[in-house]
Amino acid sequence: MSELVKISGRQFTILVIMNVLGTAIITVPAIVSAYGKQNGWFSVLLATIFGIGMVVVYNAIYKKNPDKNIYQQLELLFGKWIGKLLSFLFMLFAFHITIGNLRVMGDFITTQILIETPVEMVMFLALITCFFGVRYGIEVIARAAEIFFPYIILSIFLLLILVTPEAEITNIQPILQTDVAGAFAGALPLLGYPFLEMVLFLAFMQNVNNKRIEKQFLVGVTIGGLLLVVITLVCLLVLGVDMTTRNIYPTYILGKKISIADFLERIEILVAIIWFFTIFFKITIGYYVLIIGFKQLLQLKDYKTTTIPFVYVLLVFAVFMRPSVVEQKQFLTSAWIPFSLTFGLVLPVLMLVAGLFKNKKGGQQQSP
Amino acid sequence: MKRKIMILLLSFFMCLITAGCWDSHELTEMALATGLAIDKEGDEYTVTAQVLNPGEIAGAQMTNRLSVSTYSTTGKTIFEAVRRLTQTTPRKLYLSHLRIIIFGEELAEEGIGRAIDFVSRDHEMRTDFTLSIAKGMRAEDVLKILTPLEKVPANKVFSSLEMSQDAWAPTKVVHVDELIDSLTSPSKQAVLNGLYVQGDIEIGSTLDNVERVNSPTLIKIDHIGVFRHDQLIGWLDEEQSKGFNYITNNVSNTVGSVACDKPGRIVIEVINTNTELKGKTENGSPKMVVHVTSEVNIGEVLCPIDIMKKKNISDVEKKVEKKMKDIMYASIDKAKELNSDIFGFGEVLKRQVPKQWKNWEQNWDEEFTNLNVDVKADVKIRRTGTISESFLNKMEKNKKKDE
Amino acid sequence: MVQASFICLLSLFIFLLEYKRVKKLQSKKDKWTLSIGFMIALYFIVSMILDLPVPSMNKLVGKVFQPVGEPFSNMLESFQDQ
Amino acid sequence: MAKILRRTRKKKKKKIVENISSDYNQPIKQTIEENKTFVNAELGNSFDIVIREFKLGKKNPIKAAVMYTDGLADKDLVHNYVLETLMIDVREAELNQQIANSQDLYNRIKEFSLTGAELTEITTMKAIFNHLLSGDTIVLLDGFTNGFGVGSRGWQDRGVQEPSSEQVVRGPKDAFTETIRTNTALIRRRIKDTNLWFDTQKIGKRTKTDIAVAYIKGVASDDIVSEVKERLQKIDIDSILESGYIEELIQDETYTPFPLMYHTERPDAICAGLLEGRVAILVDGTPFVLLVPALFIDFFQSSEDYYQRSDISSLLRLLRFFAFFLAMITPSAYIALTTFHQEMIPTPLLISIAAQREGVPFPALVEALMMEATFEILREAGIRMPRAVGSAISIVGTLILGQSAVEAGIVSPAMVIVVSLTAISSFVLPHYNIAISVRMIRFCFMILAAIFGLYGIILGLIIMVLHLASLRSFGIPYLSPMAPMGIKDQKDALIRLPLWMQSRRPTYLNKQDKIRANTKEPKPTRQ
Repeated sequence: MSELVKISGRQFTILVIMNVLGTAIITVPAIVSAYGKQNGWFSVLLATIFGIGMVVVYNAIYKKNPDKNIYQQLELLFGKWIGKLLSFLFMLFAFHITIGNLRVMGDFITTQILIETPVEMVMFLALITCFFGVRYGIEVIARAAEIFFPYIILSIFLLLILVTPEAEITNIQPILQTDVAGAFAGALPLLGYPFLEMVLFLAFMQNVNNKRIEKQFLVGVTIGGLLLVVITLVCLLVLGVDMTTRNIYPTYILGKKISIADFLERIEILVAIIWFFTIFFKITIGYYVLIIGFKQLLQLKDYKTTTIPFVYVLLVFAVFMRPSVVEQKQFLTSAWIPFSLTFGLVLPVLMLVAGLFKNKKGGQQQSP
Repeated sequence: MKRKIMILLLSFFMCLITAGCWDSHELTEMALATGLAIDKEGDEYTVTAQVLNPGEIAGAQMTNRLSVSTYSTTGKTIFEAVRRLTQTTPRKLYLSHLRIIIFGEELAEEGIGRAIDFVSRDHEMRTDFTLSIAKGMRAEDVLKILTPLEKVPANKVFSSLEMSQDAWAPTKVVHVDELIDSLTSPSKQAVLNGLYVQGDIEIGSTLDNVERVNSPTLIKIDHIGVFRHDQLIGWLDEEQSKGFNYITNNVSNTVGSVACDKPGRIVIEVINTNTELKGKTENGSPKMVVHVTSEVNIGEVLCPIDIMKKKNISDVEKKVEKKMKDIMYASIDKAKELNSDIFGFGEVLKRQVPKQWKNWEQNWDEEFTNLNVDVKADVKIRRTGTISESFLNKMEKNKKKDE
Repeated sequence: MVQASFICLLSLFIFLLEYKRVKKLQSKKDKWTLSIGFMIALYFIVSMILDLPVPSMNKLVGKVFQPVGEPFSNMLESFQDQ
Repeated sequence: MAKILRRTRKKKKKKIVENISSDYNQPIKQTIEENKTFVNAELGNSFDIVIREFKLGKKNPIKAAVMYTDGLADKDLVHNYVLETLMIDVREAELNQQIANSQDLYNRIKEFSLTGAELTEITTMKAIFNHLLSGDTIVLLDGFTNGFGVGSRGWQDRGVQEPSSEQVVRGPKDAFTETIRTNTALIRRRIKDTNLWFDTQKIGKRTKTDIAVAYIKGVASDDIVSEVKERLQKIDIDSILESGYIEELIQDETYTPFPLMYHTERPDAICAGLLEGRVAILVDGTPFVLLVPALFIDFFQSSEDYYQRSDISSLLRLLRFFAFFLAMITPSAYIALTTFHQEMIPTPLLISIAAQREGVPFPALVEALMMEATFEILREAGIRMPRAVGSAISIVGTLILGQSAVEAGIVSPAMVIVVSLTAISSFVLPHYNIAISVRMIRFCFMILAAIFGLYGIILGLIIMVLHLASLRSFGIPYLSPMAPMGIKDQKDALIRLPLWMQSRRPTYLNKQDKIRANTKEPKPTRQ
């Protein structure tokens, strides 16, 4: 079923951009400015460069078997059983990303917008929406992303333009003179946060109907990363280091700063709306990757079989994921880094090495 | 598809059954607060809220009831007090449309830091209200005064603060994020604008006050209060406040006068000012250069001088420059006297000479008192108004002839 | 308890609807996966409602990766305090 | 009716019984008498069937009969070109000794006597009934098992009038009628191309409605044409009374609020569709012609867009999208803003809304639902009422419900504004179809907004877009050319660029004959 479905290269790029922005757009400025201070934007830039490097690795894996997704490749490279085990671990990673994003969304909405609504309800509604997306399949998800994309980009630019009158260059001075080491360190949590998560795209890259898919992937990550850099920069310029760091959701506060002619103000919820769209696609992609993983793992006939049970499981795990916002930040700066590195960096590199080894072996077998 | 619709409907149904509408608050259930006054009594905070009566402001039929009312209560913390207000208000207090928060002078002298945390943490609070201090009085008294013209007193205060900052200059609108920025920064001290009530507070809080053409009680905007950390330690007077605004590049439009050589004054209107702060190192100690460039118009000529002459104009320019320098030095001296770096000179130094700053950071207070500040002013007269030479000259001549 | 049974009932209904669809696939594996999946899902959701302990993903990941993550965390913290 | 439809959808459907007693496929009987009794018996002696018996020839006269359905057949035609010519010509031929035996007579009649334009030889009873009930005239001769059907269809029809549902300021003012032949003629008159093909068939076991599938060979994609034909083939139903039947029976997805087929009574719109490579389905008995595939943006385009300046049309199109959005979202946004996100409303506006809501006893959701429902009732009442009463309803609606309700303090004036804005916005949409779907979706959004505020609205929007993206109309994604994006097709989607820029047909529809124009930007040849 899913093998027949094809999405276009442009849609793929849009999905990549959405995934880079996803959760990051609203929280990243606070994280990086905590370490890099006024050079926080530099951390994002570093992380983006790293992310682009990672995409090259992912592209290399894709190129080995352009018609197989990561689960099939794992089974091909490491044999059926080890492959299945690795697939399962990879799905655990996808699972964690999905519930993590769901939780971030729930936390944001219950702290900023719907204060008294139980977080379970907020996440449930989001999950139901994602469920529809997954049920309709990647093609429909990609098309919906294409519809929302212009709106998202427009909103981001509108936000950036509308707050520029409040920007003060002094807020990011001195540029790259002090706290540079901090800026390098600040890139660390960012690696795993939006960029290593890109490994999830390996699960359905074979569905992309474009020969220049590798370029599309690179373009997506670059645009997404640069947008993040710009947003961080504007956050720092307008809010200053202190405010950016102290607020959990600085980009949202940025929206509060908009005030044009005493009329265009109080529209920060528009920021939230941009963000709903991006994070929706992020959760949906994670969910989808998880589901097709199960299809491959259990050799099911239809990937849709496991969608409904997963609504429950995702909801429950997201609810119990962490008791508070504080732990989220704690987790992000400690265990998350090696965890994401394992699946986003070590596993792909391992796959590449295994591929080389196998090729050699295969070549030797064929030659005589 | 039918299945999916069923599921969707069911989940809706479930939502509605389980609880539904957690966050919805009808407008008729909430009290819109426009002003909040915070005073301290012993170790308890007194919070006073000015609540709107919408029907009286925009309703179809107006009665004689007041457009606002105030409620006050005390609590160990501000959040507690705000919540306790529901005991007295008929509706839940809604703070998103807050225009102004006023601190009592007593509280300000003791320290406003603790009061601010709630303000910045609560999700209902936005950042677009202003903060001020009730000078020489309790903050709640300011909120009680009814104002003519503007039905919502808090709105009146808010808009006159903004207007006078724009057109008169010795006031400063401070928003909460700016205040927090100053409170946390080691190299900058906070300022807040002052407010006071002129006249009888009792009369001011009755309809009587707004029913007269000449309201006996008014809310007046005062000058800038200087903080050290979070404690109010002194006030700048009008000139010093103006100087402060010149240094912090906060003047957009103001009026000032200089004396002529001959008896009389020339009034100039400042239309465009730009201030550059430069931090330098001089023999290992910090030095600040304040450079003000200003474009002015001549607003009033009250002395016999031919302003069409280039020399006279440049004369006036020099005088204005001197005057500007004087008021800036005055406010710097006052700040030094109070030992409070309200101008953020420390920040500038940190930005511009980050390496040397590390040496001064520890005892910046001391360094600030001895800081060498060089003020330069550059004034350009652009226009002389709609008439060239003042008719006063001719009139005076005629007068003399008659005599 | 009422809530739990309500959700169980609802789930049963959804399960039946979904089962009808999966039946059309004529794959035994799918049917089994769905049934077992629903069972697990119900177990989790009921234990959430009844406040029974549910394994936390964070703790699991934390347990495995915390030792490796500690140095990162410490390093980052050192920058934060500056 | 619904029962029948449902039954046909089931797998084990019962065969629709066409005739109860007789075998229609039997040949025509030998004698006139026998035939007459059979026809009369089968049609239950219906009084609108006219059977005229007479004799042909003088020497050895043969019994003959003419049958036609009164009202369906053109009487003048029957008299002048069947009866009269038959009698005169046969007599003349007889005088000239051209008829020797009855076979000669038969041939003479076939070749000379019947001067009607359409003539078919018929052999079975079934054919007799088919012709008779379509308005043709049947000529039977005693002793022959062959007869003639003479085309004499001519019933009262409305004539070509102005379209009642889609009016334009500039553009042709003719509309389709209930007669399929008139309709095909209206299309043919506009496209004088040999490649314009009409593929006809009869659907409906009892109604035997004429259906014509029209397309331009080579322009319309073969896949779509064959898909349409296949789907039509699958229909097994006793009656087709309107094109809505066809629409419901062949559309891609039934459970969707969005129209997946486009219907119009404007010939120019159909012609434009055909020229873009779409397929039209004409149904006898209705002025509404179907056009497939229909995409989401088609419902925001009016044929007038192409008759007026492109900049104006572009603006109007954008306006329509905006109105669509307003019609869908306004009441729910009002609910969300006033009950959830009061901080988003500027203070003076909030104060005035709060003042209006003072004393209104209902929560915003109930107030909104009440007003919206009232409005829908008013609109429905207005549509079905005779025109004279219609204006009375609007007075009742505006004065009594609007003004008095506000004065009585049951609803707030702001709510009235919201409802009117919604209503007027939904009238801007050029197609009734999409306006109806908006009406439905609006209520879902209102409930979502009442539970989750803007968050609910956004998630509702996402679900709606997902649903839209999942739809296909005859294999074409419903949201093309937006998603999947076709850069070239944007010239005639959200905006309309000048015609000389649109040199290609929509790429999502056409794979074969892509170029449709090759004009340059108009410039004066002489300065």
